[in-house]
Amino acid sequence: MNFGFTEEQTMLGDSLARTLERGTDASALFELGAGAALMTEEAGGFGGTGADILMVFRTLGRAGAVTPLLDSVVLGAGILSAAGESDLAEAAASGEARVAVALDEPGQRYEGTVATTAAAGKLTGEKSVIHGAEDATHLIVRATDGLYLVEAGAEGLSLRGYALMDGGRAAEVTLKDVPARRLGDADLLDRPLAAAILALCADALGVMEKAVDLTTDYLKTRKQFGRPIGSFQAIQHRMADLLTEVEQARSAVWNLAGHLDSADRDRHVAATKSLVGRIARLVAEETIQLHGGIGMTEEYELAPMARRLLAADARFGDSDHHLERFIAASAA
Amino acid sequence: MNFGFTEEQTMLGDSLARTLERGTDASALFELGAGAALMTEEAGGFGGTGADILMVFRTLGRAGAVTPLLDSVVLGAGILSAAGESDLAEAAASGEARVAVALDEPGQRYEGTVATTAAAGKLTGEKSVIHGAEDATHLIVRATDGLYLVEAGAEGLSLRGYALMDGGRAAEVTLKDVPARRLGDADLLDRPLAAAILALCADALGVMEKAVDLTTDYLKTRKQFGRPIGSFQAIQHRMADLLTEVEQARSAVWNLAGHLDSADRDRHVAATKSLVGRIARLVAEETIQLHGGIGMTEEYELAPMARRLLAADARFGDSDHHLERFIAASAA
Amino acid sequence: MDMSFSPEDQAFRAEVRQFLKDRLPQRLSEKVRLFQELTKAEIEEWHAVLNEKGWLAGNWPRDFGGAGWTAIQRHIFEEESALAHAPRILPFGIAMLGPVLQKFGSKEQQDRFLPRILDGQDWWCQGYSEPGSGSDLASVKTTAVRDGDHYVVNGQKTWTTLGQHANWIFCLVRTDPTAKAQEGISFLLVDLTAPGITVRPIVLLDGNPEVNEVFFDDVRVPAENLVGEENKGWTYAKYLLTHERTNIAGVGFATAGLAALKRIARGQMSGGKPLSQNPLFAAQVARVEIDLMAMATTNLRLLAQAAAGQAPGAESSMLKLKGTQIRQAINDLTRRAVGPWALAFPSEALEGANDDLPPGPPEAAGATRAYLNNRKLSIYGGSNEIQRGIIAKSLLGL
Amino acid sequence: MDMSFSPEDQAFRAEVRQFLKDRLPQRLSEKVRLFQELTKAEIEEWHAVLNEKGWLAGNWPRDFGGAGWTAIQRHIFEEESALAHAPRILPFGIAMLGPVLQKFGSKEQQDRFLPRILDGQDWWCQGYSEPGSGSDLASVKTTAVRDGDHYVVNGQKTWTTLGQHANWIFCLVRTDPTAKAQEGISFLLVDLTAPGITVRPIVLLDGNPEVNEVFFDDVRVPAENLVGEENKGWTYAKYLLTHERTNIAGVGFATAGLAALKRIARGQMSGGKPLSQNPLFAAQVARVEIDLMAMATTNLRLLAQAAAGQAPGAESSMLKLKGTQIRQAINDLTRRAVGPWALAFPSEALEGANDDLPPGPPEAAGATRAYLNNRKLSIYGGSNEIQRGIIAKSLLGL
Repeated sequence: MNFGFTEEQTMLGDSLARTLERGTDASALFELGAGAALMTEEAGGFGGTGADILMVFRTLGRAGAVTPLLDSVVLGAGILSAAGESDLAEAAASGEARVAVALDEPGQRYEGTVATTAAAGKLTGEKSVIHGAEDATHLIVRATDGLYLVEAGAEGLSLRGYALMDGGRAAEVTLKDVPARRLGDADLLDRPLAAAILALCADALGVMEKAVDLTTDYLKTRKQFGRPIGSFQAIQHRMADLLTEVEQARSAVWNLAGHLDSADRDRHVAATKSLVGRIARLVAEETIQLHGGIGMTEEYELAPMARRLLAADARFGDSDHHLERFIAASAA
Repeated sequence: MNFGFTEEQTMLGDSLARTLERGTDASALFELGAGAALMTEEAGGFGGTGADILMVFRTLGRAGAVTPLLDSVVLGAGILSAAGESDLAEAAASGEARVAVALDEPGQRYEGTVATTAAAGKLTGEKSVIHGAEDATHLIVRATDGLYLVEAGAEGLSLRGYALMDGGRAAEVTLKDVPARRLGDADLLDRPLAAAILALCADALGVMEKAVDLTTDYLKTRKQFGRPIGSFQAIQHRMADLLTEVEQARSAVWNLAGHLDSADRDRHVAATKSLVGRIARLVAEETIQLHGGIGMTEEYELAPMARRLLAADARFGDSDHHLERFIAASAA
Repeated sequence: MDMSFSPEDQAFRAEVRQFLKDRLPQRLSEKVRLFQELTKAEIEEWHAVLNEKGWLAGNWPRDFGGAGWTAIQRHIFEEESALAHAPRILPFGIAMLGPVLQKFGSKEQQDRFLPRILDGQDWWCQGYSEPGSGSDLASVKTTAVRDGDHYVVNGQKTWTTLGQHANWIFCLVRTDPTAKAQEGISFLLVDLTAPGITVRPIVLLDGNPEVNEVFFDDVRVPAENLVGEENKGWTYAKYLLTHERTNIAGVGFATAGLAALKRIARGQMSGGKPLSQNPLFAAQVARVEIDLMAMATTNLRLLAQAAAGQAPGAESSMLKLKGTQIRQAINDLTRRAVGPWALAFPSEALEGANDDLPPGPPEAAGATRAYLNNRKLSIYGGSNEIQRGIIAKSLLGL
Repeated sequence: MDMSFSPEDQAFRAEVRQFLKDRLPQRLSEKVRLFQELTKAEIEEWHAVLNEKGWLAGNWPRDFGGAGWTAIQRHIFEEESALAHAPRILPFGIAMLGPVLQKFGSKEQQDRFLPRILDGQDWWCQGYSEPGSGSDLASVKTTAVRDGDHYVVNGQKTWTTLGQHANWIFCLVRTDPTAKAQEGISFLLVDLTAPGITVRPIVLLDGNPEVNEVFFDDVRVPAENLVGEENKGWTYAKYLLTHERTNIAGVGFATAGLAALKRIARGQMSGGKPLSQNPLFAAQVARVEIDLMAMATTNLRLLAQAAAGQAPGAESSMLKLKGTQIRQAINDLTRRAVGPWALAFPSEALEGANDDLPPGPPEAAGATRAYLNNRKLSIYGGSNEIQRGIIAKSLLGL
């Protein structure tokens, strides 16, 4: 039993962290091999295990970096690789191509009905909240009968972009008889989506750790009624509870990383996403509250962390959604 | 708008409290008119409103008194009166008769299926956790087609008694071709059962108030690490939260008392029982915890209060059961 | 015990409801319903409608141009206004400064300032908090030094809500630096257009510059703008804080928010069914509704006590605590109800541009921002931690 | 990263499981499963079975007659034992006193006392807490005054778990009344059959006389029963408390409790369906299960760290906190699962009679009592409030 990382994983995490200190430049991250680290050797990478994903995304979360690694590599290249599209997968992993994955549709909430249809190799439908769609060279689109590949700028494809709470952007995607190539059945998604959920949870863990550190520092230095806020027992006990919950989140992320390729993956995905989503919300709310007014302001560094934590819960199914999935997976 | 009690109600509460200081003697309570105060004027009493029930049972809860008033009068005499059995109802209200009401059956949890059947004026079936059955002169029994009256000692009737968490006793009741008289349809229960739930919640409110008072006194006097426990801020904040919840419970009980005879009674029954059940559990757990070891002991006066609070949640449907009822009643 | 409203109060409710139906512009109520920010002009528009009816200052005596409502009537007005998605009446002039001037101000001050609050000529803001003061309001550092018939004010206020729209600010200033914390404070009215004042908006984490920093650099304030006596300002400030606490429970806002939440949940799908029928979601909504039913009764009980002349004690801290918990729970459920669409975050306030049309149901983007904005509820007006301390100390005597 | 157990550990688990299947009397496991109290003889019976196998003292080195297991092996044994509803091994001799004597006791003390712990001749209890000491264990008032080759002990201990069955007690006593709180304390072994000792059972709110008061009235204790040095007892006590914290998370108990809860919920009806299918109930069970999955991993992570020589810090306080929350939540859900039958409360312990046959499912009465009894989990062994303080102070340095 071993809960640690390999030497290579630790080195990658360290150099990633150092690079991120100089700013979030996606091409620098790809050059560093962050994309390849997220792909298995069969898929042309040098990592791709749960531990690799955990290491990379916790580091990104700590740094508050907004990158295409989750959508374009873990999800996009992951699906392409599973579909045997190794060239495009490697292009995505190296940053040459950018992939966005279009699953959800308007009017549905999480894992709702898919109405986008394919007829004679052309797709028609609407997709909602598609992360990274504006920058994508390729879109993977879920239709009623499986997954399709669409090239950016294809005829009949239109995007309406907007900013997201986590600092990234997404788009509403409309497809009208858009030429597309079939990749395969929807079960190509299984492992890449689980990996993407792990990535999102590891990212949230990094953010939580950072938010708690920030709060700890604040409580030690900020004084009220003549003494540091952190010396008030009621505040201490709340921080203790918060730290205990973050420890739970940490173990939940480890659990999913350790079971990403095990038979009970679905149960672990549901358990981890449900727990991390709940605790991410708690950390956002409690760290704001423990800061007081300053925690409400955009200019203080907590604000983007809090929004990123809320976004982590809201994506790929929230804590309640995954609680229900866990019940279903446990009964199965 | 008036949230207070009439002069008569206040006087009754005061004399009840004084009587209870000398001990819980059921006959003394009946002599005082506690039974009649729970019956409307049409039913031969001089009260019977939500406010009367609230006043009497909060006082009983505060005193920790175990009495037949809920089962024999509010529920029993209430049903009898609704069924037009005014003589027996008055006998129950005066303490001459004792009534137990047998609704639930083994293997069912709350409001489960009734399997007891009536054939040719004789009842056959099994009833579970029937409060006060051993002392009853009469049993009201729910069968598939309505309510029936059975006399204690009737042929084919057998009881197996046991102690309860709230200090009272109940029995498993077996009926084998027991002679019975039909009282009417099950809807005779509607108002008496709502009134009994109000009585139980008001009782729990009295217990909560007492438990919180006891805890407050303890926190003020008990010292640890050289100062009163109550001077520790973390403890203060927990007490503040607890008091705020008890205030919620107080208002919930008032709500039900004020809407006992209104069109949306069912919704208020569900709301109040759900909220009071939840907070009763919280008060039991928190007051024990705030006391520490002494709160765990039988010889300290908190123990019976804590058990009585847990019993209040467990009877007539717990907080989750009534949360579901509230959802159904709100959708209707 | 009688929990129903009196016939007079019921008639009053009907009158309020009819008035809102007739006079509340749908343009405004739609923005409120969708959690959108109102412009200065829109807020002033609604104030003017209410003032024309004589209903702008429900809490003021008729002698001062108010409606002279009872506490119950005010409650009814607030509840109906919230349910109709009416804009909120700005509290700074009406609920805060007005009562202070009426009780402690000079006749001249009353004559000069009160009418201008009603007719909208003055927009007031509050100068209490300072950087670093947090919940410790008595730690006032901004100084006012008497110089002839003026005070010279230096220092900084912060968290000044909507100060960017205001032309006047009422301030706590330190006039005796040698006195103990709560002494030596005065209550001063300052013209925000005076030289030496700089107002800097602070963008909050919802992207909205709702609050401001106000800097005072040798600002000369006429001595006639001192309210009451010098060095007695803490007394007036406490009186104001007490008055601020009417409607502290926010029952009307919570009721309206709950109705909106239920409507949204009926329109969202979850596993092929409306989210409102999802047992876990319905249970969370029901639980907050049950909590709200109880708190609304606590609120009415205290109003009835107040009407009978009993001053509320720590119960109003309980209302603040539970009221903010309930409203924040509703905000949280509303944001979660719109699921992935809560991710959209219109960035115009952050970036000065409004090129984004957010996806999902119309409430979605506003739901996120309302959630983020209302994290303030448990921080301002005496943080919930402060309220817990008050409850413990006054009811437990610990 | 590899979260699976090594082949050796998996083989060990299989061996433990087989042993429990072969040697654990169903008579005992049935009582444990139904939350019933075991008699003294039943506890001794299981100790003897384990001792015969050499597995009674998993934490002791082989030199002292222990099994010398690794932390992982001990975890596996505890988990399998809990899942099989095996009686709990009494901690007082094995987990508490044993390690202290092995580290600080004299050779004579080791030779005299350790074998008698294993073979069941001695039943030890713990004399730490005193009336009024609560979580402040260093406030020891019981005195031991040297008189020739004896100490004369006077005072009172309390919360002495199962002291009514014990013949020996290890005590913290004050030997230097002039020293500061944590100094001047000694660690003394006292024969409970000595003159001057009175043991009085304390009935707990579950009706069970699980703990005792122990009174010392001029009890003469041979000086050879002093462990280590005089006035150094606090050092040994702290060492013991650290050892007591192995298995502080109670993962095995929680896992077994959760399995029992699920089984009970499948057998209870709610609205015409098994309670296990009720969405609200299932959600609460799922949430505690998810919490337990995470905590079990935290526990293993710390065991792996310990195996790698890293001492656990405040994380073990987190395990105590979260572990007790999870176990108490399971107890609460189990009690609520049996609905109205949780009301039955067998009164034999309270009234000295056992004329009641409780109704409902066989677990019902025990479920209530287990819930009530386990309220102690958040009080003893350093209350959860104490744990929060430790976490805050050591991790935050506040």
